[in-house]
Amino acid sequence: MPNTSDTIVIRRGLLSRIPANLELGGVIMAALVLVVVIPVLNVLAPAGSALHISDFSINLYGKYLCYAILAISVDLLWGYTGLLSLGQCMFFTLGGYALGMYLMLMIGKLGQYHSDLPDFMVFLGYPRLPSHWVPFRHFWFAAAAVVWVPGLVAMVFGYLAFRSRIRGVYFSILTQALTYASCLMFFRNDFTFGGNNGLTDFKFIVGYDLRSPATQRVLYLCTCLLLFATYGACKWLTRTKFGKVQRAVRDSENRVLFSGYATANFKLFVFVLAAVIASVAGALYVPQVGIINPSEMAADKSLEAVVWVAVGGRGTLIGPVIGAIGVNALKSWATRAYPDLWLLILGSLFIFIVLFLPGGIVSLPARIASWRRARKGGPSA
Amino acid sequence: MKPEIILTVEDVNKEFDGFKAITNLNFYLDRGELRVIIGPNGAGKSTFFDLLTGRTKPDTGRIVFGRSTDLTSLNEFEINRLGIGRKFQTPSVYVDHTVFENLLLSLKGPRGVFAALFHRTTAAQRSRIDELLGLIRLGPKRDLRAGQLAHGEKQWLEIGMLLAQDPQVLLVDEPAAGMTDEETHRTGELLISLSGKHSLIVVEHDMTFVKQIAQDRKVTVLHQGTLLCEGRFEEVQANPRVREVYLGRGKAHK
Amino acid sequence: MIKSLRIVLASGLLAAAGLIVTNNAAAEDKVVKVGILHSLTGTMAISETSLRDVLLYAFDQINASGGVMGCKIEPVVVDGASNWPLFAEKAKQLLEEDKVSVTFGCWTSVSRKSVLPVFEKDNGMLFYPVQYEGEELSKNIFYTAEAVNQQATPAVDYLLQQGKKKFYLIGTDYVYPQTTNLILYKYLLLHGVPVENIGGGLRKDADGKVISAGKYVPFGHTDFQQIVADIKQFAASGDACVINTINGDSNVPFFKEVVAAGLTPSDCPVVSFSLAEDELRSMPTKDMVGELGCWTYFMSLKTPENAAFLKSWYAWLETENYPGVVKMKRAVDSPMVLSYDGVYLWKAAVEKAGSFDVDKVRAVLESGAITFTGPGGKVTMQANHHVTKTVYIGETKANGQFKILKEFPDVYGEPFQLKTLDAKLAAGK
Amino acid sequence: MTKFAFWLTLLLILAGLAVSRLAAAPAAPAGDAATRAALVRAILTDGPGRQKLLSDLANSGSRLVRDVLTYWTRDEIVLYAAPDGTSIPVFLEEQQDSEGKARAVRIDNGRFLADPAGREMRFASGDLNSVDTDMRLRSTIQQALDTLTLADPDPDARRSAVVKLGNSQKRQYIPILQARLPLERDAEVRKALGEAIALLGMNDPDPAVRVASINRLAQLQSLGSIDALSRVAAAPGQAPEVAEAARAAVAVINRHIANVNFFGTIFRGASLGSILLVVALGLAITFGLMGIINMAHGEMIAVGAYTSYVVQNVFGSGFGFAITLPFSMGGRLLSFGFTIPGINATGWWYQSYFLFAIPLSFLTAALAGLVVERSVIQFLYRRPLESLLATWGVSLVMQQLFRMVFGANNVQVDSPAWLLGHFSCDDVNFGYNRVFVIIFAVLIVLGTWLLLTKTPLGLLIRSVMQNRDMAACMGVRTNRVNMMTFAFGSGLAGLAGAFLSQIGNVGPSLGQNYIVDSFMTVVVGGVGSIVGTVCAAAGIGTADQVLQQVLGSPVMGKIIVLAAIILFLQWKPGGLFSTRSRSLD
Repeated sequence: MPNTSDTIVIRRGLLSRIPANLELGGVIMAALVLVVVIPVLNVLAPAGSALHISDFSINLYGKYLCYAILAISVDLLWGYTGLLSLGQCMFFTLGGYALGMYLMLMIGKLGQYHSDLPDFMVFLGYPRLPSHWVPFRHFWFAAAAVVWVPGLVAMVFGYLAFRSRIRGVYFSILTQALTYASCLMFFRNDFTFGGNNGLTDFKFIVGYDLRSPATQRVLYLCTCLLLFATYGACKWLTRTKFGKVQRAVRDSENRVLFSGYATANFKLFVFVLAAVIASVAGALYVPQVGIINPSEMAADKSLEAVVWVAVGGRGTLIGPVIGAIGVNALKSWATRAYPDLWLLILGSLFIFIVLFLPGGIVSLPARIASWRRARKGGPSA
Repeated sequence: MKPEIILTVEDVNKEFDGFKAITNLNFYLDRGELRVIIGPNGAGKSTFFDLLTGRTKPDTGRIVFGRSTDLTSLNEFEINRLGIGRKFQTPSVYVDHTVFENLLLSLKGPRGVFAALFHRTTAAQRSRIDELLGLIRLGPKRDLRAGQLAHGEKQWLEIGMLLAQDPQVLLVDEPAAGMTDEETHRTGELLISLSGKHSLIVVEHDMTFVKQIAQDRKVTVLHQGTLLCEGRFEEVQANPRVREVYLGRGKAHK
Repeated sequence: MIKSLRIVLASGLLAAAGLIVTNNAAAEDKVVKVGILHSLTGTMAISETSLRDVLLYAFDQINASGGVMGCKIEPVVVDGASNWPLFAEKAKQLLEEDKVSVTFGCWTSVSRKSVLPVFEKDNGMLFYPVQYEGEELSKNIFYTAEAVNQQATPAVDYLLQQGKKKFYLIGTDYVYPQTTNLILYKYLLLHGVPVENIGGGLRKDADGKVISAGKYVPFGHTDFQQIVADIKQFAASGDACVINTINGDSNVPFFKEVVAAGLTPSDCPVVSFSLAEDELRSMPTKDMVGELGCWTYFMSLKTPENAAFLKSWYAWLETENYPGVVKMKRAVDSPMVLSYDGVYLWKAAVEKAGSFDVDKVRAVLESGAITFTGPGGKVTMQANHHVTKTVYIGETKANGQFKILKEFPDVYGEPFQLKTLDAKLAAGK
Repeated sequence: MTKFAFWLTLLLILAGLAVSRLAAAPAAPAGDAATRAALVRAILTDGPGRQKLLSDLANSGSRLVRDVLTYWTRDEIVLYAAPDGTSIPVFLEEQQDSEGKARAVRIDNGRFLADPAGREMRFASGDLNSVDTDMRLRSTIQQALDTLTLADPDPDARRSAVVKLGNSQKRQYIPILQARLPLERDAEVRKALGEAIALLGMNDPDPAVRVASINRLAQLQSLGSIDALSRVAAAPGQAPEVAEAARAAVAVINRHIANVNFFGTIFRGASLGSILLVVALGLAITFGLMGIINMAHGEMIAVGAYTSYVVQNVFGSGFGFAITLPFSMGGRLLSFGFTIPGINATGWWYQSYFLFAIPLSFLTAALAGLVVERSVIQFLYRRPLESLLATWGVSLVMQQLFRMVFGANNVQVDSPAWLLGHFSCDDVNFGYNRVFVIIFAVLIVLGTWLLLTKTPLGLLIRSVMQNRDMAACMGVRTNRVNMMTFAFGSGLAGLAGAFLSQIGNVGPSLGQNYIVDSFMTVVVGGVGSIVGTVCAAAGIGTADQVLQQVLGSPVMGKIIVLAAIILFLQWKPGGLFSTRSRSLD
């Protein structure tokens, strides 16, 4: 295994160079499958036939796609800006809570206690809704909160961190501390967000029954659209001069700084943007999964998201999507097929990818091609 | 008429964990001057550049740009925007960007986040980049990633990036390292041609190169963070203390 | 080559994911699928793997004696991995993909809360076996678990009888301890214990109403020096006891600190609600002799049912061949037995209903006629989905077993305690 | 090396002596027949008669009585149903044979129980029924023991007996306690005696005696009497002078409590800081010096803890495991495992297991570190952020391996007797295990410091960590140094694990509890600075304990500490002792 500085350069080359036509083809193909084929098969193919895609699967794909969006946000920071954030899941969860609060209030009197208050407030003896919950009765407020709450948190934290030039490992560890602290905070029962149990038992969203397959299908499609919108927006971003500065910061922050760019502002912008993307993904995740609780922001969840990106291929936009979907599909399968071994499988996969395929799955075609070239060129040289 | 002073460094001290990197340094640079700084390893040359560019702050003393701009209260990008560009000792280019993009990012212009988001490259900018590419002779490699360039080419590219910023003062740290003799010579010519319009400080080890660009200009010798002597190259070369500093360490240069 | 790879990359993964999860084994005629939904990995694996084991044992036992209505039970084991959204996903998978007739599972309240909407939506049936805070009643869940009045309040009754006057409440900061302690706080007031004799601290809302009683630590907390020093001062004047609702791992450092500080059970006993024989295997039991526990089953019960159960369980462990089942140093405890009871209650109901249909089985279970004499004594399913059973108070012995001190026979499971106590307290004033 | 061998031999000889001494000890305490008969009567009698018998026994002052009663409270007195229908109370010897059985000592004559043929009989612990006890009986026995303990050679035991009697509110103890007072030499016990007498005196019908007792309690700053005093102060119908004295006494004692809490908090902070330090020191090497973001650090700690567990089991009845994999070969599921036989040590020999566990934990974890370094980390020295991912994978794999080998449950690690218990100094408690960890932390920091600064290996380590390429050019075998350094860091984590097994649980996810704390400590201290790690650990530990004390909530304390760390790093981004570098990165 080579470990000289030359390989790093080569590796970087593998990271960000996927043939454009391949990526475009893949994206169109994926769009076709996700937005058209899957819903059509779900609705039209008769249940029991080999082609049928069940409501359960739709729901599951929706969840994977939320993770894929989260993975893009991680990659926007890590792959493109060189900021390895171990706190993206905090923003994901914050978004989930913001919408979850709205969903909680929409349960109305259908809860255990037939009260307007959420159940956990009733039995912990809250006489009335805490004032910071009140505006969440309105969908628009919750939707806005999905954007501004994590945005604000990211703004404050990012401002502090980038101002004092915290970078590299320090940044990673600090974001981990941040998410750990907020996780502990949300675990507390008197933080008024349901403590360890979190928010659950949702019934309605803007008047539609969350339990009906049709609503779930719409949520799934919304997730697809958000994924493609995020993908498109990030694609655009990477092509602007901003995107170039972003990658320049990753490769040589000093050069950028000494070229007159206030790198802290650029990083802050990306950090806030990534937080908002993660948060929106979290908001879509909650109605599909049906629960949000603090363990979603535990430190290792964010690490897992980073691993999806690494597996798929960082520094690309398609890589995180492939990684998130691939790893989670593997997880769904392995927890069932080999419940005792799946951690071994997952752990070994990560080690393998980091050691032998640093560019992730997307670098595989280029890898194979270069192997083949080497094999062909070998004897003649 | 005495030329205008563009950089004033007075009574500057800097200490790192008890190690005196710069001691009571006084230094003046005229507008349009090309100054060469030499000195053995650890003489404080890089720290000096760090102080000028805001990377580190002096413990005491003042650093003034032009007539009255105090540099000690500004940070790197603000100082750069004033018109002080810096080339690093080891070439620092964006390895993942093409040569063209490297220059594009360095072109003088608005540096804000939103300006970058909605930036469009104008024809004037393109032609300016082409001009620079000609100057640094990387025209054929315009679309190659900077990471794939040879070491000397990276040095050239970084000089090109510096020029793209169109700075008033250029701080150039060991530009000739890793270059062939021919390239070195050409670099020297380029630097000389820049003087007058720009002010330059060049730090260099290669005495042939120093001799080439110093000509009749003033050379500053730094040693252990203090200014050992200043003067024309021959004067400096003849200075017994300078000889002691260099030869005493067993490192005779031509 | 590249072209085919492109297709693989773009859509293959998604399709593969689809195939993996939609790949249904065709159900055979004489088989009934039953779900096991526990965490086999992650933080909760420590407790939940034992429940998986005892369920597999129960199914093997039933299959060996002819199955349920002639159908062999085919367990579908899934891992919730201590990840609550994953619990919901797995529940959905069990109900919608595997179409299981019934599911046995969950340990933590949050995992139950997470799967509850799924079971309600798909009209599934879940048997939940672990002591919990109550305040819930779903038509799709049957709680063989101890309700608060089948564990916490009998334990307090016993301590009051033993002349204890001061009660220190400590727990992990989540819904079960919070709720239980709030109930106990009200219960103690009702039994004439003055407020200043309830230790751990109270938190009141703006109106001065107590909304949280006791001292709370986060999950996985390891440093109990401060708290034990506090308890020691509290107990210095005698006749004190500690009500411990700390969950999981944190119990070990807590008790090690208690032992190190010299708080002996004869000075100040600790009664724990989340420590059963299975957990005691990892505790310093030699130094814990005399600490109290309260459950609806103890391994040391001297009944013929229990003796037979233990004998056959250990025999099964010798011969079973399931991956991941630990064979050595096994213990049995209340959650395991309540899981086991649940299986037989379900079996009895299915046979009485003559159908696996959830609605029919539920109707039979709700009739109050389904009973089973399990290792812990007779259990009867009530109309409110809870179980009437016998409550035992025991004290820890050096070998990690409980010595039974007292039993409260046939306690009716009552999930909604807070309201009842509030009403009683109001009436008292 | 020879030195090590010498110490090992010495230790083994000493341990051997201890064992032989135990074996040679008389099997049963000697005592007169009358006491034995009384004991047997007390054990076999049910009902109120028992109380009387016990209190008589308490007054006998016999050592034998104390031993037997102690066995009784521990539930270790069992009944042997003799063939003639009588019940013979016995207790089982501590020394067990390979089948886990032990000889039974008869209480009535102190001899071993033998069958009619005269052969000694052996029993396992569950074979015989223990004599019934319940909470009330045990407290009676306890009282009897307390009276007996007043004459115990161990002052701690005497003191705790005195305190119990004092809290009993039974004035009949006053003469017993007063009789003891002139004999008592130990200051602590004398204080306790005074307290107990005064406490009991508060029940006196004469108000003047009550006031005197109260004043005495205030003078003694008696913590245990604060409830009683408050009650007296608030009691309706209390004589006013008594109530006044009680109020004053409560105020005095409350001031004392504040002092106790203050010093207690400092000690607890030091102990928590030491734990953080012990846990983070290994990381300060692997992360701080080597730049490997070692997410598997926690699992290295767990390796150490599990080693202690295995060592403990080997000293006991042995250790074995078997793993079954869900893959079959030839119709059988694949499985493997192995067993280490136990040496069935007892007494002090068994208690010394931890002394062996400490170095072994270091070695095992170092070995594990070596394997991880060779197989994964050596490829990642130039990719620090990726080392984070790979080591996280390693951590997942290791956790699952623990689960497969040791089971998903926590395992039981007993603390040796010499780590249990505590001593008090003016009401501030010092747990032996806490004192131990502080000393332990000082020692390993000292060891690490010596290794890094005073040995050739340390010089090599520091040179490689400062500049790998340069060191390689100078002919240093950087590969080997990297390997050794990582193994050393992992070994330190193993030491931490050995200690943590004494105060916390040992389970597959043990390491996860400490990983964030460890990173915080190292980062706050300044990456690459051992001194920084020491200061950071002490600072975080104390801050945590102070906040807990002030806020009364461990959770909020932790959150505030984390927030403070984030803000602190704003102020000093490089940590307390940042190793500043002038070169551009």
